[in-house]
Amino acid sequence: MSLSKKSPIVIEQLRKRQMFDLITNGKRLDGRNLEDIRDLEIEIDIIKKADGSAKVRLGNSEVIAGVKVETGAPFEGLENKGALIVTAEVLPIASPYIEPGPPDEETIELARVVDRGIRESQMIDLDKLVLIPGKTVYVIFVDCSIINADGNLFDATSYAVVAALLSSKLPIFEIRDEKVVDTGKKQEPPITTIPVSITSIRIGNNIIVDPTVEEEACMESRITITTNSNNEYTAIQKGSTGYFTLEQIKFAAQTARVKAETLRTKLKELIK
Amino acid sequence: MSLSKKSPIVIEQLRKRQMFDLITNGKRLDGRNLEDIRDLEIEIDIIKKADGSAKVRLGNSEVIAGVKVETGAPFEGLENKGALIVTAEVLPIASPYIEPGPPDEETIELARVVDRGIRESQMIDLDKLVLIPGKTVYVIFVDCSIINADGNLFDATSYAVVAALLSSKLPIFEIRDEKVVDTGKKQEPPITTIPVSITSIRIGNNIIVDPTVEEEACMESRITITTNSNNEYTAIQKGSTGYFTLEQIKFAAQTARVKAETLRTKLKELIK
Amino acid sequence: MSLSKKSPIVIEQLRKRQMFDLITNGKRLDGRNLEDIRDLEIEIDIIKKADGSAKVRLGNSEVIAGVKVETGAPFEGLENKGALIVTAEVLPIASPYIEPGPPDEETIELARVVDRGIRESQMIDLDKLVLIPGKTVYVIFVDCSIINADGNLFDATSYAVVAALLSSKLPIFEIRDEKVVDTGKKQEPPITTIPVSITSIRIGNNIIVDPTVEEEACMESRITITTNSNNEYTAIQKGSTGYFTLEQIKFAAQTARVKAETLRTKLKELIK
Amino acid sequence: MDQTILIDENGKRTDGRSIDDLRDVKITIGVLKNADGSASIEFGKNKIMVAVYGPREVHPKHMALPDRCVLRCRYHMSPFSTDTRKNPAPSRREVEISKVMREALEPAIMLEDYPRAAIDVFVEVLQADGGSRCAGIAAASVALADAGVNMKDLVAACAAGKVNDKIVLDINDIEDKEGSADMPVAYLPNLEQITLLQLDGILNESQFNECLEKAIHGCKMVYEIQRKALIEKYFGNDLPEGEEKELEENKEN
Amino acid sequence: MDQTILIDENGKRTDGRSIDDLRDVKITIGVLKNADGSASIEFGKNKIMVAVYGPREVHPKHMALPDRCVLRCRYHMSPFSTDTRKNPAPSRREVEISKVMREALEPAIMLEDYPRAAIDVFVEVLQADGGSRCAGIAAASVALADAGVNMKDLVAACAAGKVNDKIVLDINDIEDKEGSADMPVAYLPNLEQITLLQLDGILNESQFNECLEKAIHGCKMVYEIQRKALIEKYFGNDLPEGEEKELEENKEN
Amino acid sequence: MDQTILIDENGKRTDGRSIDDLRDVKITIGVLKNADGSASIEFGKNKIMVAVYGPREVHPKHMALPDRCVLRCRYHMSPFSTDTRKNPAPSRREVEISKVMREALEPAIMLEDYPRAAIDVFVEVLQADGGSRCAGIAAASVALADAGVNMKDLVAACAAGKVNDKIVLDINDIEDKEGSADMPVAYLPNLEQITLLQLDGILNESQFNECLEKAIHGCKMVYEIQRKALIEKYFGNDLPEGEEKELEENKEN
Repeated sequence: MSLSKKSPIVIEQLRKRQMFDLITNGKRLDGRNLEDIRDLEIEIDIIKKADGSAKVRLGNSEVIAGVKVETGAPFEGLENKGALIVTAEVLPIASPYIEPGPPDEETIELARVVDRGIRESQMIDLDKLVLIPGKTVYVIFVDCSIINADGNLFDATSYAVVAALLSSKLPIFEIRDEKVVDTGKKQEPPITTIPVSITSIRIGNNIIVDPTVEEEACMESRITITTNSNNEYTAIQKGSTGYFTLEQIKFAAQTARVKAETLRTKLKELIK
Repeated sequence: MSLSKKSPIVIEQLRKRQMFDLITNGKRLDGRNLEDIRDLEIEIDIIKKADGSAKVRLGNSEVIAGVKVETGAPFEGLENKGALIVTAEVLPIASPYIEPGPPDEETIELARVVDRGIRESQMIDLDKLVLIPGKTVYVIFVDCSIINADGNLFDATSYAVVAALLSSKLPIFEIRDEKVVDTGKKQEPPITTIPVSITSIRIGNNIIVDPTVEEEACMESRITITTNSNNEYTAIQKGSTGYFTLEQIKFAAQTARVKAETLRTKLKELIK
Repeated sequence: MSLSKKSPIVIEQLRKRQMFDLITNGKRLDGRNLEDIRDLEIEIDIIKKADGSAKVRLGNSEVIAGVKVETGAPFEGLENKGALIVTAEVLPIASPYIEPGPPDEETIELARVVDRGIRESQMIDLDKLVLIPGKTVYVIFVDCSIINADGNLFDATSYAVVAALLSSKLPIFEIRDEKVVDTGKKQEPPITTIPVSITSIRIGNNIIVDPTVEEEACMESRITITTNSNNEYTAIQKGSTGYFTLEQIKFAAQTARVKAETLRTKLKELIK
Repeated sequence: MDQTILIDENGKRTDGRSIDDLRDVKITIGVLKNADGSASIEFGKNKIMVAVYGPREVHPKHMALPDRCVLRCRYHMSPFSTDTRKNPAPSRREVEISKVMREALEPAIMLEDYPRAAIDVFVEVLQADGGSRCAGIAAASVALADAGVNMKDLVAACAAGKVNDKIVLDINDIEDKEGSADMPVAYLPNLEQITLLQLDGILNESQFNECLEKAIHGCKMVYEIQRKALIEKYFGNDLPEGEEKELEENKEN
Repeated sequence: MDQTILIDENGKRTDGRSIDDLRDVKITIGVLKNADGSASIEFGKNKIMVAVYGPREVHPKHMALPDRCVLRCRYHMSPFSTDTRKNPAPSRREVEISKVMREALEPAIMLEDYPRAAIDVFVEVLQADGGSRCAGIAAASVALADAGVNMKDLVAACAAGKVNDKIVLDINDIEDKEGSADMPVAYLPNLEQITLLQLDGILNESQFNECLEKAIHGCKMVYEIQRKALIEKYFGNDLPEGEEKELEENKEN
Repeated sequence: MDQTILIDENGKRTDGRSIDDLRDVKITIGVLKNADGSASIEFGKNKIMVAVYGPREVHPKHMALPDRCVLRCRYHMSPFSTDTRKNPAPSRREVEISKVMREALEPAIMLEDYPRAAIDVFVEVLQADGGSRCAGIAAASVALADAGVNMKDLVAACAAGKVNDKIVLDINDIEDKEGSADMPVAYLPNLEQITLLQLDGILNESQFNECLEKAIHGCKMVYEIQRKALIEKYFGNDLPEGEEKELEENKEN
């Protein structure tokens, strides 16, 4: 059951006022313009035991994603496709407000939205990851550990997943005598496009991109928009308990396409 | 661990007195005689996606049962029989006193008692639902959603299960090349008898049949008695924290046989 | 998440003082010397439905262990060995301080330490319990029910497991037509050594062996040391929130070797 | 995906609709005796029941909010509601939908009118077709009104999507599975606010705009059905057109 | 079912009993050092231990009842107690039996003597044969007496059933599996109250009456064994018949 | 076990170390922005991050202790940290390690300085090699110091073990799996107290003593690395040897 909760993060009245005044003038507490994205740092191959990995720092939000490839049964209804599973855990090291335990609805939403961003863009050609049609397929896990939380975990986690997948080397499995054998060889993942997620929030009548945790504590609504390498929209998720007008959504959508380009260029460099 | 709890339903002292006075005179708050059963309405085939379904209204208690047929391994110790599984959930829409969550002991008892009522009467000839003896059998789920709770959920749920099974059409599975194949054809379920559950409660020294939720809040003990088409007893469950005398049990048992007949006639009509 | 807790068992100040004074003089509340082990009684074959069973009484601590043998897949990484699984439940009948429920960290530690004591000593030659290498092996469950808790559950449980295994008769399974068949015959378990666990605690600067629950409530640290029939160390677990000095550990280790001998003789008698 | 022919040469979809048609929608109010407010909706083959309980006390008490009402929402599917039997335990999908559904409803409810209280919205999907979350939101909104909860607007909901490269209204089950985009939207028609928006699938910029606008158009169609159901229930179905309007307007103020 | 020969031509059952024989029953009191009251029972091949803790404080406190004691009951099987190893997690069957067991015991306990307190009854099945719930109730009742809990009566319990078309007393494991009806009953012998009654299997009317009466008769036999165990424990085993009776009667008042 | 050649004819181990060498250890302090104290450690191929939060309020309040601080500790492995993917749900192994880790840290912390408060130590294993619990304890101890928590001593930790019949320092992953004994130890170097000790595998008496002493020696080597990391962080890395010592001593008082 989902229920309305008080945010555990309390912003002082004075600071809130300051934030609102700045935003009205097109500026933010950390000096950014409304549509500016924080610095993005990407390190890859940081977990040698994984088949692909990346550590992403978006401002002070930090996420590690690790790719592990196994074989298994395909999903029901998707018998002739490899399986891709994205999970996320906001670790208790990430923030004073996180209690250890099974994932809550925020984290479940986070993992599912990041998963859909990757899946709906068809980033990985899952048709190429079948060993025995209907029975045995590649199963790609991308597990995300959020290690420092400072807002916009949707985008930070998405970039970590994309970077980990782009830089991954998949083991080559074969079927011999009806058994799965790891050949010890590696293959490039069958990448078809690079999805980029851009999250905006509404504070008052302003749309601001890539919010910090402080800004999120004051937001009325949130929207996460993913585009692919063709600049098409592939996934959207509106969140939080406020609304958007049609114009605000169109504005956020337009911003998402524009902003994604620089980030996509940065992510594309990981493949070479 | 089972523990004594206060009933969440509080009946005012005055109304309780009124109920007791009436009962002493052979009458009930809703005008019924002690052994009267509320109106029973049955609608079948209300869930097209199910292999059988029924919505039952017993007074204001309403239950929807849906039959879904799959194949799977037989139960341990019952290797050469199909499997029948009855589940129940008292949905939070059903009453202000239900919290969403995993089934509590009341609901577990409800599902198990209804299940035994069906199973012990051998309503379905499970010997006829085997595909590969010891290995693959028909698995019949009858899932019950209680959507409005006004007492005697045992009987309302049981009638819904019986009606859903009677009106069901089972898919015909076959084994081809060691695999289960759905032929797309349908078969009548192998019905052998029609079990009817009749629940009575004791208030003071009176036995009253088919209690409302108000009456249940005042009961000392409860007894659910199932009979089959031959008028034999097939399942009994005494419940609640009071006792019955031997005479009271015999009276309730006799009542159960008599009362079942009308209901069985009504249920039988569903087959044609 | 593990967290520091207050002990539910409160020892009165006066009794505590008395315990400390006695210990300083090399004596204990129940008259034992510091290194004395309480009387150990072992009954075997008390559960006829098990493949081996034992009831152990160490002072007032009582444990029943039952052996059940099945077949199944081997553990990952141990494909060519039978599987041995030790579980423990401190039953709510055992003490006023136990709440029914899933095992807490104390019980998980208990089961794992007893398990390692058996496993690391290689008491059972698991290489001999393979049916189809890498696929089907004997799976030996040793489940422990603690029925009265009066301290040193580590040793009491370990003795119960060892006694149940020593006195067990394993069913002989065979593979016929790729299926597991119970031949109905029995075999002796492939025993290689008899592990004996000896637990000591530190109170002040004194090391005392086989503590009661009262003594445990006053302990600063605990150490469980298992040796095999060759008098070698095979498993150790330091516990509780205090420390040991190097000398204290060496003393406890020496004591464990010496004390184990008598107990091992007693356990050995079960085989004949 | 999307190689199946879902729109024929006459522009007809698999269920006979044209691209701008809504499926049949039927809302019935007050279907559950025990609930403070309730509604059932049939939206294509979706069959959904919604009960509203509250405003009432919050348990446990520390979950209460000092300045507003706690809205609680559960979206749940009966095991028999889907093609393959659904496990009764709540799935991650149901957890997420419960959340976005709650967030779609909150902006319409005057939660500040009921400080320290809770309103519970239970959505039970008895039979699932494509678009069950939209159908659930529409029914929930009507059930809230039936419970007499103060609202700023009704919440209408409808999806649009892309099928065989065309933008179509109100995606059904086959179109959801075989089509190439699905965009569920919830909308407050009088306040012109979007309170739910999701997209799965690929849309270029113009398709995106067309799809979003079509979904909003669908919401307005659903809104009319919600209104009619409420008017029928509370004023009978023979009010003259004018009075009907007026009553509605009073209600909205 | 019931094609196996379970009663031979001499009227002997698989374990040598005649149709009216009880299995060997042995009750030992005070077997658990830490418990406030305890008893073990061997009932055929059933081996069951029961501990009673309380009356004691209720945790958490809001579970306490202002005018009576909370009775808590857990029926649990050790993993090694059954033919095939039982998973240690509580099964739905154990949940149901815990409930009917509690409901069978409650009418015998003077719960109103201990307002705001709790009494815990923990029933551990170490080896299971047919009829473990009845054996557990009988032992629990004795353990409650051993704990000094005020009671109106002991609760005796025994099953009867139908095997090869005959009504027999005290169904064992094979008869439970291969027979055609099993009816466990709990009974307060002095108050003549039935507090547990279940039936699995098919009985016609006269069989039903015979079975129920036979089960009650079995309860009375079990009651004598319970009484003897208590008397032996509390008064030694050499009391003259008369005094024994009298002491018991005083106890009951 | 232990038939694999893990030490070659030149006394070199699989990773090139001699039997008394520690793997490369690198500690970085203050790596997590939100934490009150934090450290990361690379210990061979182990990569572990530790955050300390607190001293802070205890939730729920009844868990607080009147006379001392509650220490809470979680050891957790990310799913990608192991050769085969680890299920995200906490395993029994993680529960046990969380406990022994807490018990290894408690003796070093002045818990009585923070009555009614809690200190949380979260240990996240991002990549696991042999000896992750020791590495985690070493990093946790430094993170506690970074959080300004009053401590009696640092907690150093290191394992020793037996490989090809030789006692070697600091068992790595292969040696753990193929070797014949592993003994992790935690040690307060200034107080000379052992706060964690486990053994898996077979050691005779003299091997046991050698192994234990070697592990303690390893702890002292780890302690120097912990100290250096703290000094570098808090005093820069150009302090003269004497002052360094002195500062440390003051800190310990």
